[in-house]
Amino acid sequence: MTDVLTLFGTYIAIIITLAVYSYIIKETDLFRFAEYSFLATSIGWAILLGLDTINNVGISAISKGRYDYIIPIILGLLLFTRFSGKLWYLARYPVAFILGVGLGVFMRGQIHAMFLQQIAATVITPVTVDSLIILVGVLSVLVFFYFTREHKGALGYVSTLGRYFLMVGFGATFGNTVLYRINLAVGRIIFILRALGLLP
Amino acid sequence: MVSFAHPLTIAILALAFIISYYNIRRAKIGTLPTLRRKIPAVDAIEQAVGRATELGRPIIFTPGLSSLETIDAPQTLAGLSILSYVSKLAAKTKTPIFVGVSKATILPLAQEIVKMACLEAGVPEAVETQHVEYLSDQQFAYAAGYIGIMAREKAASNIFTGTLWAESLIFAEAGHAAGCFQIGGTAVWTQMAFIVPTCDFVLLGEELMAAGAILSNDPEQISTIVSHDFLRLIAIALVLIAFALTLLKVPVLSYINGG
Amino acid sequence: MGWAKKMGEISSKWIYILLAILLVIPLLVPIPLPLTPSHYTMEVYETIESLKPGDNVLFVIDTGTSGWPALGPGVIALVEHLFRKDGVKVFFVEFESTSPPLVDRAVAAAPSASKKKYGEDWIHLGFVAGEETGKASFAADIRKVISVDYKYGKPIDEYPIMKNVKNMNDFKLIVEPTNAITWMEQAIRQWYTPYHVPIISIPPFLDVPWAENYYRAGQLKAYLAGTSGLAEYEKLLGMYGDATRGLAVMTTTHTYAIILFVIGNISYFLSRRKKEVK
Amino acid sequence: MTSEIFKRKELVFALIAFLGLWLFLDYSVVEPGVQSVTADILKWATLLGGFMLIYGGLEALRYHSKVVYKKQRNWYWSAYFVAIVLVYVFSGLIQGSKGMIPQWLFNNMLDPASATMYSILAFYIISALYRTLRLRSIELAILSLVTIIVVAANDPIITIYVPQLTAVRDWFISVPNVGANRGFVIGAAIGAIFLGVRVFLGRERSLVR
Repeated sequence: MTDVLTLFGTYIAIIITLAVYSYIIKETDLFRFAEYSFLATSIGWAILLGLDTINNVGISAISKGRYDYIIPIILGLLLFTRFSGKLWYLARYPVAFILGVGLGVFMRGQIHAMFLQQIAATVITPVTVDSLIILVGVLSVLVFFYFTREHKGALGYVSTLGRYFLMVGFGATFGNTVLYRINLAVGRIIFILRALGLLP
Repeated sequence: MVSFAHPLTIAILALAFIISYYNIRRAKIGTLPTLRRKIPAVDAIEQAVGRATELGRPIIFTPGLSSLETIDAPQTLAGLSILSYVSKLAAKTKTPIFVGVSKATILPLAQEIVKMACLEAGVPEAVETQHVEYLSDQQFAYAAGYIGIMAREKAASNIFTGTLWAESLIFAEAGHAAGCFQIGGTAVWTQMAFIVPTCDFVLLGEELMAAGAILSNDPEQISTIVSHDFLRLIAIALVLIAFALTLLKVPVLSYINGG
Repeated sequence: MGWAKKMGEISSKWIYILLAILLVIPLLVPIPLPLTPSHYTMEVYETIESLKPGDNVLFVIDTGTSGWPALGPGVIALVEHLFRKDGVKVFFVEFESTSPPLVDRAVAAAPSASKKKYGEDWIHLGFVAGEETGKASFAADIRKVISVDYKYGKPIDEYPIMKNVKNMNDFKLIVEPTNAITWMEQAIRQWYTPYHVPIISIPPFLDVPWAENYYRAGQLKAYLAGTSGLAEYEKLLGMYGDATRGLAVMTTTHTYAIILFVIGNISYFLSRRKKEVK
Repeated sequence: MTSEIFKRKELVFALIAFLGLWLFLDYSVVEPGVQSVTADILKWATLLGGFMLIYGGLEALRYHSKVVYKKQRNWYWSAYFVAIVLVYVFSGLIQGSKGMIPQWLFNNMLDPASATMYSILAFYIISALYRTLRLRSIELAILSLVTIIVVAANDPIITIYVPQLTAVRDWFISVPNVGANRGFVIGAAIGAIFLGVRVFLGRERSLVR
């Protein structure tokens, strides 16, 4: 029984892969089948992961005697008051908890890693022509995003230089995106050829 | 090696609180400096609406993929401020607009903005010509829906400003192929690389939030941009100080790395 | 003289059909290509090569199913290399929701996995919700967010590998292949910056320019760059994986892209000059 | 009356500010007592992350069920959506998330769809490169030429005959690009810092519905 199911599964996988590619020609019902299959399974999988998380992180703590973990479970259940008409505002508290903790963790990282370390890293010794170009790039891009003063005269030149540095960054990204998207397509074509037995 | 990482991190946060509070108070008493740096894409919006009116074809707009309950909120907020401005301009000449929204949570907000904009423009009945539609939470279904409307309604101008990810390439390419007058805007680095060559005018990174602030002329949003500029000047100063210290052989990075 | 304009407006249909052909042919007719490992690849190789018995490595697969077609071969190569190192213990954990099943896929494809014993040489801890908060929580105290392993659902303390492994300080190296730079930034903010554990990564190729910034700043120890990076790593390990198989496709498709670029610009300049002449 | 207090947004922002600042200060105050409390707060947030996953799923289920109930446009696809989600969740509950049916759905529907979704952009990016990368202005010339240098350097055949190309690509990526990217990252960090500060001050009203 199982190998019929896996065979059927492989064909469904090939159909969905080709259905997604049909999007390029025209958005058809074939694409909608792949799109809604994707949407539904990703939601189904997310719900199962959510349940696993509550079980592994919450329930297991309570079973080990940590009864204070009943509080986050209640807080989590409050999230579903969004579906009720009267008590909808209670859902704000679990969202606030996630947001507050998330912002605290995110911001301490942003200040230390993305603000201080990135500034300090702009001037690594030894000072070479390249590191000077990086320094000029960082300064001119920072000036480019400065809004309180009109960009005229010297400020205008530095800002334009910043815009040219950005263009190099965008070019590097565009070129590497060509490489990445093509590789994603290659990976899927290898899957199809292998499923059809044309590749080992 | 003693580390100044943690005291500096707290100092920067405290500084940000002071700057933010100072500028919010200045916004209240009206002594806030205006954002004088010119943003070409902001002036181009009028051109985009004018072109659609001239050709008698609709404008198509989207505030991006994200909603307001995430870290991407500033981009979505800026996108909605730009929607309000576009809607007001279009209402004056009853030019039709099609607004595609990706998150159900901001659908009511977008509908509200359009209604208010038509009222403020003094043409309340223009609301009939401005359609706001929820496309899909899923990125590519949202993209398919959006370019579907663009083709069906033969849009003359395409404005897509807000959080954009891989689907922006599909908007930009479809709009460019359809000959639309395009204004794209996002703070997502990888997508800026695609809107620059495909759009007539672009809002890059912070320009998107600044445009949102200018167009909404909401003192709160403008005070935010002014606060950003304060810390940006401090960042420039810190870079120069770090550079000077490095020339004097002070290992700046190891002080910041926290031992 | 309309051909100059027409040259710049070939309809997308033909461009797509030719691209599809150029994508498939090199896979069926493999073209061997010379490969010289770049310094990026060698740094990743030497970092793993320098691991000693007893070192704990945290392997965080954040590629998701959407990044697997391009990054999968690299993940398999890194898993294979780690499994070749005796005494090195590998801990798999995921923060991206569709990644957990990819661990078994990678381990199954790594030949040296047969020499390794689950629960002693490697363990699959599974998914941690909360994204960046999950990463901070995991680093502070593993047992706060992981109670059972993903593979068998048994309490993790029943596995000998988990003895005296409590938090991020117990790890020597983090390997994080990812399909979005945001996941790598979270690792830098929550793991490298506070705990100074070095990170090596396979960034999605479109974010190589970002990874280079963090690499230059020392926040990222080393990373594999692009198809050639993955193919070079397979060659170093003597493997003929999908990255090497796919390298030939880069030849046809990228040459095609350059030709299109040249045609497009010739057409642009010719039709622009024609406008001035008129 | 008490329900009035809980309705006020100020209480919500106070909770956000307290938690945010606690997590922020914990980072620098290395106190065992503080550390273990923080580890619990972090764990509670991770646990709530699980509830968030479920809530997002139920929100989608509600939306599509409404579409089916009202027979709106494409209602039969929404019916298909609801059916697949229910099959996935209930089979997962019975057989465990690694049971036969959930694995089948993951391997044969979720994986192929998501793994293929981004690869269709290979076609769009090639036609975008052909149609839009024109040397129309200095800016577009810089962007286009750097793009083509990277594409050429990623092309194994070309690097056989022009080996220096990889060095040229690596220079563009590791010097001017790093300068631009670092300036952008520092700018983005500034934006993030003030977003957090405004939320803590309760000025970012839109963030809490």
